[in-house]
Amino acid sequence: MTITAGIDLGTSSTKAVLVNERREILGKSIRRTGSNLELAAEKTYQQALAQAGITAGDVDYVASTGFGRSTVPFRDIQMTDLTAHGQGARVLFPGTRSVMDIGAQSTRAMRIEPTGQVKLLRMNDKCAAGAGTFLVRVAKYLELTVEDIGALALKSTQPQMISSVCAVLAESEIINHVTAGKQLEDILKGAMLSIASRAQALLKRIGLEQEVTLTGGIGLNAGMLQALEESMKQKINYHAELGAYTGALGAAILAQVRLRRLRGGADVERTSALAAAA
Amino acid sequence: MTMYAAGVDAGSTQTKGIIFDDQMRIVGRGLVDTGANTTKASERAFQAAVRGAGIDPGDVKYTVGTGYGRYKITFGDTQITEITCHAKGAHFIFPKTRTVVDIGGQDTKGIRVGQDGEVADFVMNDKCAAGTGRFLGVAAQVLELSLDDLGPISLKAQRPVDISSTCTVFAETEILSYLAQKKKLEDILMGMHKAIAARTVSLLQRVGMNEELTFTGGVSRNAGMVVALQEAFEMPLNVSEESQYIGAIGAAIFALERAAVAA
Amino acid sequence: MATIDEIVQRCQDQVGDLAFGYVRDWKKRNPQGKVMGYFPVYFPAEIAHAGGILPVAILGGGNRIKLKQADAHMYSFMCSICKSTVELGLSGRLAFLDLFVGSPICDAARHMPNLMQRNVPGLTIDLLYYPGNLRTELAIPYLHREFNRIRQLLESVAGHAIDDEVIRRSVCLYNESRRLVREIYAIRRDSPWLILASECYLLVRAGTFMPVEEHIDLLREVLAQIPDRHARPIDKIRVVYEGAFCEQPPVEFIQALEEVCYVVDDDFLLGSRLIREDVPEDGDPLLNLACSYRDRSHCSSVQHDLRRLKSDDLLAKCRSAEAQAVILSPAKFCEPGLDDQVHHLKRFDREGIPSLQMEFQERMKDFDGVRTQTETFAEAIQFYAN
Amino acid sequence: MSEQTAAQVAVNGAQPSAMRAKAKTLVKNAFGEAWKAKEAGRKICYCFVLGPAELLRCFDMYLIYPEISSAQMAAKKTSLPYIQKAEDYGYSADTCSYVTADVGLYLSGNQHPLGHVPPPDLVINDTLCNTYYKWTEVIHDFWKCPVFSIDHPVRLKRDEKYPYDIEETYQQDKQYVVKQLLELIAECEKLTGIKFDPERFRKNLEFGNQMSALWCEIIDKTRNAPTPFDAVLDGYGYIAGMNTHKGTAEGVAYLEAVKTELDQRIVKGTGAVAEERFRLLWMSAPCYPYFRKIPEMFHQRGATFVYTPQFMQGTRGTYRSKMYDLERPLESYAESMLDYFHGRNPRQAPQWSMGWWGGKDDIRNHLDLMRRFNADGIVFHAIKSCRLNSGGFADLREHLSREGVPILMLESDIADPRFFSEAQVKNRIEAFMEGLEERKYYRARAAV
Ligand SMILES: Nc1ncnc2c1ncn2[C@@H]1O[C@H](COP(=O)(O)OP(=O)(O)O)[C@@H](O)[C@H]1O
Ligand SMILES: Nc1ncnc2c1ncn2[C@@H]1O[C@H](COP(=O)(O)OP(=O)(O)O)[C@@H](O)[C@H]1O
Ligand code: SF4
Ligand code: SF4
Ligand code: SF4
Repeated sequence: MTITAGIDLGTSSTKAVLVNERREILGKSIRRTGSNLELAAEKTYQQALAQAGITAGDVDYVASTGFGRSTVPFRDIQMTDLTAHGQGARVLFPGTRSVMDIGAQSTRAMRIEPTGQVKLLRMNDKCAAGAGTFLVRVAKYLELTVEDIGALALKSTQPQMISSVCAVLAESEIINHVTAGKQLEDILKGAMLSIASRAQALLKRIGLEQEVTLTGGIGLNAGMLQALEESMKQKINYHAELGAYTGALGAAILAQVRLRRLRGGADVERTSALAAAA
Repeated sequence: MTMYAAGVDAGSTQTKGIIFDDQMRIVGRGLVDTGANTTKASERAFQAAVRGAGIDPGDVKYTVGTGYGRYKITFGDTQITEITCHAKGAHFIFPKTRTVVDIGGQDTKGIRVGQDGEVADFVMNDKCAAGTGRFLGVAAQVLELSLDDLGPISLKAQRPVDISSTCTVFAETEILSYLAQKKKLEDILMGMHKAIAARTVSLLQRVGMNEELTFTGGVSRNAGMVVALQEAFEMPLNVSEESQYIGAIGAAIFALERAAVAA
Repeated sequence: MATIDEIVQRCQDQVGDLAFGYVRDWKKRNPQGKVMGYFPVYFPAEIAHAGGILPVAILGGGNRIKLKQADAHMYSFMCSICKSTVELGLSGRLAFLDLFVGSPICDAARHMPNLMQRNVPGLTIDLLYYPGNLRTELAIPYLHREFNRIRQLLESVAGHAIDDEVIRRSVCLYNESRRLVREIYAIRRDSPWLILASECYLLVRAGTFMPVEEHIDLLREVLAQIPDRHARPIDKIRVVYEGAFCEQPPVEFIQALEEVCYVVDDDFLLGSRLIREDVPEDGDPLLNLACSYRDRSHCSSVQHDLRRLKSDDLLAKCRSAEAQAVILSPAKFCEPGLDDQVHHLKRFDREGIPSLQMEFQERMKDFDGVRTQTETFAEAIQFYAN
Repeated sequence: MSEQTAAQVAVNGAQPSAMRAKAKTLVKNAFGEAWKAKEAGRKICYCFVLGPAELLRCFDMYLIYPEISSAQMAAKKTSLPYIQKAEDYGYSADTCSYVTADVGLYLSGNQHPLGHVPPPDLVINDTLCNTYYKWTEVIHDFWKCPVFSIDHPVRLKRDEKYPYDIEETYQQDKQYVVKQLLELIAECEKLTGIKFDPERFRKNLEFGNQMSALWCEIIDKTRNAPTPFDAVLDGYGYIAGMNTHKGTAEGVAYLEAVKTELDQRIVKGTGAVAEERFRLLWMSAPCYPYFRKIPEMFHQRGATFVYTPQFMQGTRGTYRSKMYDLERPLESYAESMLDYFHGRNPRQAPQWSMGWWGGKDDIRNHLDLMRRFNADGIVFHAIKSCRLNSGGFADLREHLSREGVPILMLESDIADPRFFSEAQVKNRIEAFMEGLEERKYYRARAAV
C-alpha cells in the first residue's frame, strides 16, 4: 500500500488528509492554525495519523499546500492551494469545471480540466469583502458563533440587503439594521448574499462552466451555500463531509500521482524544482 | 435685529450644525453621532447649535443642509453637496486654499478649489474603508483606546511599523500580530497613520496638490494624522480648530447669502 | 576583475537610480557631450552616437518613483510607463536632456510628448513617426526620409553635421553589441541556469544608458566568465515570456517568475534588440537602418505588418528555445499588448502549448499574486503533462 | 417604437429635434441593406468613420463602420453582452470597448441589433487613432480578409522652431499618402473588378464639399441663444446620419433638412432646453449606453451643450476651411487626412481642439472655443476606453482652470455601461452646477 498525506496550512485552519493509492481516505483532521505554523502542521498531521492508526514512517510522500505550505517541515513537495483545490474538487465531484474557493482571507475562482488541472484562475486576496473573515466578524458582532449563523440564516424570509461593497462599511449598515429592529436571520442572510455576489463576479471573470463546486470551510455554513445558489440561480456542489478538506485531499492525491511518476522512473528527471529546493 | 443662518452637515458618522450671525461670525455649534436616523441627528445637531448661540430656532432665517444625508434634513430650506460646502468653508477660513483634503468617518475626499472658493474638481473614495476615519475607529477598538488618544500616542513613535495590508480588516489582523510581537503601541499607531496618509496621497494626486492645502473632516482633529499627512505630502497643511465643522460652515455661508437675497 | 554578480548588481543600482547618476557623470566627463532621450520601443541610436550624442532610453520610473504630479496631468487609464515618464519630466529629473524624442506608437504615447512639451519648460521635444503600414514598399523610402529628418534634428543638437561615414562606423559598433547580446541569449536558451533572465535583463538594460563602447566591454567581460559559473540545473519548466516590448516589469517580477520556471527567451527591452541581424555596414547607412527596421526586425505589438503574423514569430521563438509554455503578460492598460495577447492565446491553444495570462505594471511592488499564479501554472504542467 | 416615443418626450418642456430621429432611420437603413448589397454581389468594406468613403464609393463597395456599429449597440443598451463575450474570449476590459463590442458581434454570428452584418471583403484603417491598427488586426484575425492601412503621419506642433523644413516634411508626407491612395485604388480595382473613375470620385467629393458647407452652417447655429439643438443629444445624432452617408446625395439632402429644421427653430425661438441658463462645451464622445441620461442631468438644471470638437474630428473633410480642391482631387484628399495631425499648421482652426498634438495652441484653442460659442464652462468626458480622446484632458484641465475656466471632469465609457456610476456622475454634475450658479451669483452681485 502506498500512503500519501496532504497538509493544507490555511490562514484560519489547518487540515490533514491521508490517502492510499485507491484514493481511499485513511485519516483526516482539522484544527485552528494559530500563530505557530509548524506546530499546527505537526499536530494536525499527528491527529490524522492517529485516526488512521499508522505512524509517520508508514507515509510514503507528503504534499503541503495553503498559504503556509513552505513552512511544513516534513513535506516532500509543495503546491499552491489552487492546484490542490482543483484536484480535490474534481475528486469529490468528477463533473466539476469551475471551482469557487472561499477561504478566510481570499476568494479564488478557477476553471479546471476534467483531470483537475487548473486552466484559468482569478483571485481576490486584498479585500475582505468577499472572504470568510467577513462572516466571522459579523457573527462576532451579533454575538453568535460561526457554527450557528448558517442554520439561522436558512430561516430568513426577508433578507436585509447590504449596499456597501466594503466589509467594514457593511458593518455600519448591519448596526443600522440591528437598531432598526430587523431579524438576525435576515441580517445574516443579507451579509451572505453580499459575499455571494462577490464570488459570482469573480466566477464570471473565468467564464463560468458547469458544474460549479464550492470548496473551503465556508461551505460548512449551510446558509452561505444557499445564498450562493440563490444568487447564481443554480446548483452548487459542496461536499458536506469533506468540503473543508478539499485542499488537503487534492494535495494527498497529487502526491500519489507524483510518487507514481517518480517510482515509474519515467519522470525521475523532472522531480519538482520545489522539491529539489526543499 | 441680527439675522442668523444655519448650516447642517449630516455626515455618515457625525452630524454637525453651525449658526452664523450676519457678521459672518460663528455663534453656535452642534456635534452629534449620526446613528441610524439621520433626520433626528440633524435636528439634534441644529438644536444644539441654536442653544449654543443662545437664540431661538425661529431666529434662524435660512438653513442649508449638506453632507451625505442632506436629503434627509427635512427642516432645511435647501441642500448643497458637501463638496461645494467643504470648498466654501475651507476658503472662508483659509482664503488661499487651493486643495482640501477631507477625511471623514467613511470617506476621503480631495477637492480642488478655485479662487472664489468654488469647486474646480474633486475625487472621492467612498467604497473602501481603508484610508478613512473608519480605519482608525477599527484600530482604536482593537487596541482598546479612545479616538482622542490615537493622535497624541502616535506622536511618540520612534520606529513606525509598516502596515502592508491595504484592507482595514486584514490590517486589523496585522495590528494584532504586531501586538503579539510586543511592538510599541505608538509605533503601531504611527504605522497606521502612515498607511492612511499614503492612500490619501495617491487619491489626492489625481486632483493635483501643488498649492496651499487644507485638511478638514473629523480625522483632522487627530494630531498624529496631521503629522503623517504632512510627511507624506512633503508640505505643510492648514488645520483649523473648526476643521470638523468646515462643511457645516460652508453650508451656513450659503445660507447667509441666500437669506440676504431673500430679505 | 568584477564577477558577474557584481556587474549585475552595479547595473541594478544604475537602473534603479532615478537621478540618472550614470548619465550625469558621463556629462561631467564629456563637457561637450550632448544627451538625447528617447521613448521606446525603438530609436536608431547609431545616428545619435555618430553625432557624439549619448542616446538614453527613457523607460519610466520603475516601482520606486512616487507619482506626485503626473497623476494630476494624466488620465487614469494610461499605462504606467507614460505616467512615470511624465513624472520624470515634471520633477526635473530629465533636465540633463538636450532633446527628447517620442514616437506615437500607441494612443497613450501620442499624448505623452505633447504633455511633456506643455509642462516641462526647457525640454526640447520632437516625434519620430514610424510608418504605420509596413507591408507596402512605400514604407522604406518614407522611413529613409524620416531618419534623415532625425539626422537634421540631431545635427541641430550636436551643432555639427553627421555624415554617412561616421554613421557607418557607429553601425559597426552597434552590430557588435547586438551580436554579444544575441550570444548571451543563446547561452541562456541552452543553459538557463548559467545566466538568469533577470540578469540578462539588467545587462541589456545597461546598454540603454551607457555609450555602446562601454556596453560592449561589459558584455565581453560577462561572456568571458559565464562558462565558469557555479550553477547546477534544477528541474523547472522552460517558458518564453512575452509582453514587455515597451513598459518594463520590475526586476523583482522577473525574479518571481524565475523562482518557479526558467525564462528561456523573452521580449524584455525589445527596442534594444529589435534588429535581429547585422545591419549592412556599407552603402547608405540610413537606408540600411530603414530596411533593417522593416525586414530584419523582431515583431512588436506596435509594428503593423501583416506579411508575417506575430504569433508565428512567437511560436518560432518557443520552438527554438524548446519552451514548454509561454507567459503572456502585457502591461496593464497597454492596449497594443493586451490586444495581441488574445491573438497569441488563441494560437497557442490551437498548437496545444500551455499559456499563462497575467498583467504586470512597472510600479507593482507586491509579487505574491504573480508567484501564486505562476506556480499554479507550472504545477499544472508538472503534475498533469505527459 | 419605444425609441420613437423616447425621442418625442420633451426634456424639461423643450421640443426635441425631428432630425435626430431621422438620423436613426438613416443609420438603421445603412445596416439593414448590407446583406441585400452583399447578395447583389457588392463588396463589403469595413472602414472607420474618417476613412476614405468618397473614394471607396467609386467601387460600389458597401461600407460598414465598425465604430458606428458598436456605438449603436451601446445606444440600444445591448453592448454589454457583446463586450462580455469578447472578455470571455480573452480581451481585456481595459481596452477600447468599441473593439470588444465588435469582437462580441463576430462571436455572436454577426447578429447586430440593427440586423445581420455581413463579413468584410476588405478592411481599411487610417491613423486617426492607433487603436484602429489593432482593431484592423483583430478583424483580420477573425475574417482573414485583405487589410489596407492608410498611414498619415502625425507631427508634433513644436512650441520651438523646427530645425528642419517642416513644409518640406509636409509635402513629402502628402506624397506618401497620395501614393498609398494609389495603391488602395489598385487594390480596390482588383477586388471589385471595377475600374477607377476619376469623374465619379470628383462627383463624390463635390457632394462632400456641399456637406461640408452645410455642416459648418449647422454647427454655427449653436451660437444662437438659445441654441436650437444640443451638441451632444442632437449633435451626435446628426453626425451618425451624416457619416453613414458621406459623399452622397442623401447625405446632402439630410443636412439640408437639418439646416431647415434648425432655422425654423431659431425663428420660433425653440431651444434645446426650455430655459437656457448655461452653455457648455462637451469634450470627446458621449457615453452611448446612457446617451440621454447624462445630457438630461444637465438639462434639468438649464444647462445645454453648444459644441463638441467631434463635430470636426468626427467628420474629416467636412469643414469649410478645407474644401476639396476638385482640380487635384487625390492630393486634396490626402491633405484632408493629413492636416489635422500636422504640426506645420500655423494654428489649427480652434474648432479642432482635442489637445493631443498642438502644444500650447491646444490651450489657446479651447479658450477660443469658449469665446466663439459664448460658453460658461467645459465638460471633459474622460472615456475609459479611449486614450486617444481622453489622454490629454487632465492636462488641459490643469492649464484651463488656471485661466479661470470652470471645468467638470466626468468619467464613464463610450460603450461599456459598467463604467458609468450614476451616483458618482450625479454628484459631480451637482457640485459643478452649484459652482456655476455661484459664479453667476457673484457676477450678478459684482455687476450691481
Ligand atoms: N463550522 C463552520 N461553520 C461555518 N463556517 C465555517 C465553519 N468552519 C469554518 N467556517 C468558515 O470558513 C472560513 C475558513 O475557511 P478555510 O477554508 O478553513 O480557510 P483557510 O484555508 O483560508 O484557513 C472561516 O472564515 C469561516 O467563515
Ligand atoms: N478627536 C478625534 N480624534 C481623532 N479622530 C476623530 C476625533 N473626532 C472624530 N474623529 C474621527 O472623525 C470621524 C468623523 O469625521 P466627520 O468628518 O465628521 O465624518 P462624516 O462627515 O463622514 O461623518 C470619526 O469617524 C472619527 O474617526
Ligand atoms: S473595501 Fe473594505 S473590505 Fe475591501 S479592502 Fe477596502 S476596507 Fe477592506
Ligand atoms: S506600454 Fe503600451 S500603452 Fe504604454 S506606451 Fe508602451 S505601447 Fe503604449
Ligand atoms: S480608442 Fe477611441 S478613437 Fe480609437 S477606436 Fe477606440 S473609441 Fe475610437
